[in-house]
Amino acid sequence: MEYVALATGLLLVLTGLWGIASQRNIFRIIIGFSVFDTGLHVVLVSIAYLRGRTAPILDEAVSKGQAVNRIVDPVPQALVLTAIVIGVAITALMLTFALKLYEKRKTLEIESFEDLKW
Amino acid sequence: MGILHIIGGAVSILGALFLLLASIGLIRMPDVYNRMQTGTKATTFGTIMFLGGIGIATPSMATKLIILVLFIVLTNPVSSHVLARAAHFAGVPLADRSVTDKLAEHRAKEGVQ
Amino acid sequence: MIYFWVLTIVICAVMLGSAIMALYHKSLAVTVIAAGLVSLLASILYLILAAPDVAMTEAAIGSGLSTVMFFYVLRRMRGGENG
Amino acid sequence: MGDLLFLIAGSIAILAGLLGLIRFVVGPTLPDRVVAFDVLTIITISVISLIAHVAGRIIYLDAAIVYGLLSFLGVIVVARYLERGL
Amino acid sequence: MGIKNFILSVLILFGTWLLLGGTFRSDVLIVGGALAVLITLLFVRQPKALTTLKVRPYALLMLFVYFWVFLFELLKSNLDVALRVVSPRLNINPGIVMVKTKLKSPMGRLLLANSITLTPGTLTVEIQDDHLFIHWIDVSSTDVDAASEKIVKGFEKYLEVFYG
Amino acid sequence: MVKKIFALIALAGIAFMLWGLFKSYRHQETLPRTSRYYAQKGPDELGSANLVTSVVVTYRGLDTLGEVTILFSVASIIGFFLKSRTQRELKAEGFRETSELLHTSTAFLVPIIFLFGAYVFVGGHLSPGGGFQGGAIIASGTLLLFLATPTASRGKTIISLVESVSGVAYVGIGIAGIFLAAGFLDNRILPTGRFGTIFSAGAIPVIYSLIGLKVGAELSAILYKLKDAKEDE
Repeated sequence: MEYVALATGLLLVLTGLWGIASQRNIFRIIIGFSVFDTGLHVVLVSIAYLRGRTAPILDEAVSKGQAVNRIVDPVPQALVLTAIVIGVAITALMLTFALKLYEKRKTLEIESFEDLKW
Repeated sequence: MGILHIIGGAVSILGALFLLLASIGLIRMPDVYNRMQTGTKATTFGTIMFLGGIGIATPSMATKLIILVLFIVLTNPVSSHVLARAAHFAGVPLADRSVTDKLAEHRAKEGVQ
Repeated sequence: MIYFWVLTIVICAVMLGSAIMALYHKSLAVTVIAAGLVSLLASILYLILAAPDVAMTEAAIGSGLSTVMFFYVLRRMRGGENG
Repeated sequence: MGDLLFLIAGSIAILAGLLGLIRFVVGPTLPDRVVAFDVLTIITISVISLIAHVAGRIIYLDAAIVYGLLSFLGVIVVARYLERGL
Repeated sequence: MGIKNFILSVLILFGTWLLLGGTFRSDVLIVGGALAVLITLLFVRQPKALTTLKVRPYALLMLFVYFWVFLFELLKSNLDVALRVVSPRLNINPGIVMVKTKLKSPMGRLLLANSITLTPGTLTVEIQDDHLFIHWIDVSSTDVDAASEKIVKGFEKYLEVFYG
Repeated sequence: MVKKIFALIALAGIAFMLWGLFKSYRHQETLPRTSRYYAQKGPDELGSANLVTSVVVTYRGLDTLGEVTILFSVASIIGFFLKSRTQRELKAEGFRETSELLHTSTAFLVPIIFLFGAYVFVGGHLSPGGGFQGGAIIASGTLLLFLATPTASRGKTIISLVESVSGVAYVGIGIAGIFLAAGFLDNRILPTGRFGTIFSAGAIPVIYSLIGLKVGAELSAILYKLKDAKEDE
């Protein structure tokens, strides 16, 4: 199961990167970035998974004493938790820049931004 | 475990069948409005039965399932109403076999709004 | 746990498909919704991988916030591409 | 026995989701796709509850409640975009 | 916002909190009560969605009856639509009709429209003043009064008891 | 075309690297050392039932502080770039009126959404959830208000007030940990309480609530800026 999820995450990373590299429209590049982001999160979460174990939250189902042998790794999950919110903030920032670029040139085609081309 | 589990499973299967019927309707219906009819509403009923079955099988989950059903029942009709209104405003046509469109007549009479 | 296996494989296949749809569909609005579908399926996958916290974050972010950010920008360039 | 029934129910739900996905892919207009997306969200809620039941953890249901309360936001966003009121 | 509204809002929020928490432990009750009051205070200038609710024993009884009527309608119409979906010829006759309602209070109209939308076969498309425009999967009459009789009356006679 | 070929070559290189990563992955049977420490000692040391929460808030508290700072700077940068339209310009835009039903249900649902967000971050140490999820849910509630009334622009002051107050209080509690307990952002400045109740785990519920308010206000501010963005000229 975790191998399938890991492979999917890596393929999503590749898909997102391919989108970023090959698309012409800045809006689509941002969507590619969000796919790439989701892929990275899936990779991290699937690395945290241990076979046959359950979520790292103690309640009636998992008691304190048996926690070490019953739960999955909490650290990557904590990293992903913050990474998702950061990802949304970064997406908002990129969208703001896209909005400013659109107002300047009335287009988002990346070919038309050639000021720094050499 | 035991008899409650089996009853819950049977109710859940009924609910899942309603979900399946809704999806079939989603594919077969001719236009957006009819798809909403089966799509968003039959699924609501199917979900209520599905969750009810799980609630019968594990009574400790019952309160959370009740609040889940309440939230779905409160929010789902609003979203489908707003979407239908927007679709009609944006000019998504009704299917050819539709009998009448009083709203378009009303709009034409009172000017676009 | 054969059921979870099947579920994982189905979800992963659909996720990859909708990621490709998110990149290559010609209407920008549809690409945003397809990206939303990727996030929806990812949240089921997180739950199968025993990470309810992450699934909840993805649900809270993906159900409204990220979609609306894209659409706030998209409404400006309505004329630019077939929207 | 009981678990088998639940697994059958879950399989039917997955099948329903795949059928809804067909409408999401072919759907001629944007509202069609949004309706299909709504159906997929609701099926997701069912599947999450089923996972919570099979795994035996009540706490998984919280994620389903988030979808139950917030999933209509996405639909309203697209609707307001369509009627130029965003 | 009057005192009645305030109490109602606090009660609704507190009930939601109890269902979410699922226990009656003291810490859950204390935090829930404090949060319910705080959030009500935050929205104290909001429009009063609940003002027109008439809290009387008879109205509460009607609310209870309405719940079961609605559930029965839901079941009936779901079976009806399910039969239409699986019938090979796709036995539908759709159209948008206009109906009238007597309800004035916003919350009553919301409940009416939501009930109409939740029962498959009918879908509220637009609401203007006292007219509702409803997409109906099986139009049996395009006349305003006849359609109102069929779609609205069943719910309205209960709703107007507790929302004028 | 040449560019596409270059992109393809670069992507093939990355794919090769990722393939190596995938091949070298072996699934583990036990927790890594750090995580084992957190799982063994965490519940008794901090009193938090949700181990992810104890990692986010206390063991890796500095990461979270940095994350909140990033959110803050993103919100400031967006505010710097986008100018807001005035009330009159918004009115002149000619938005289509929202449906009456959406108005009514907004008035009904937004308090419930806020309550649910509060539930998520207050119970962050017992059940899944916490400041980030709760903040996102609260921002979704604000978003619903924006969607129902696009022309209104009230609540700006309350958003910035909540943002600054919760940020200062968060750092203040963190510094209090240095003096009253073992270190920065230590949660044992308050009693650990009985395991499994809301008033337990020391300062974790307080810190997570502050993070929740902060994240909610921050995301709401970002949404506000994007909604009211004005074009140049």
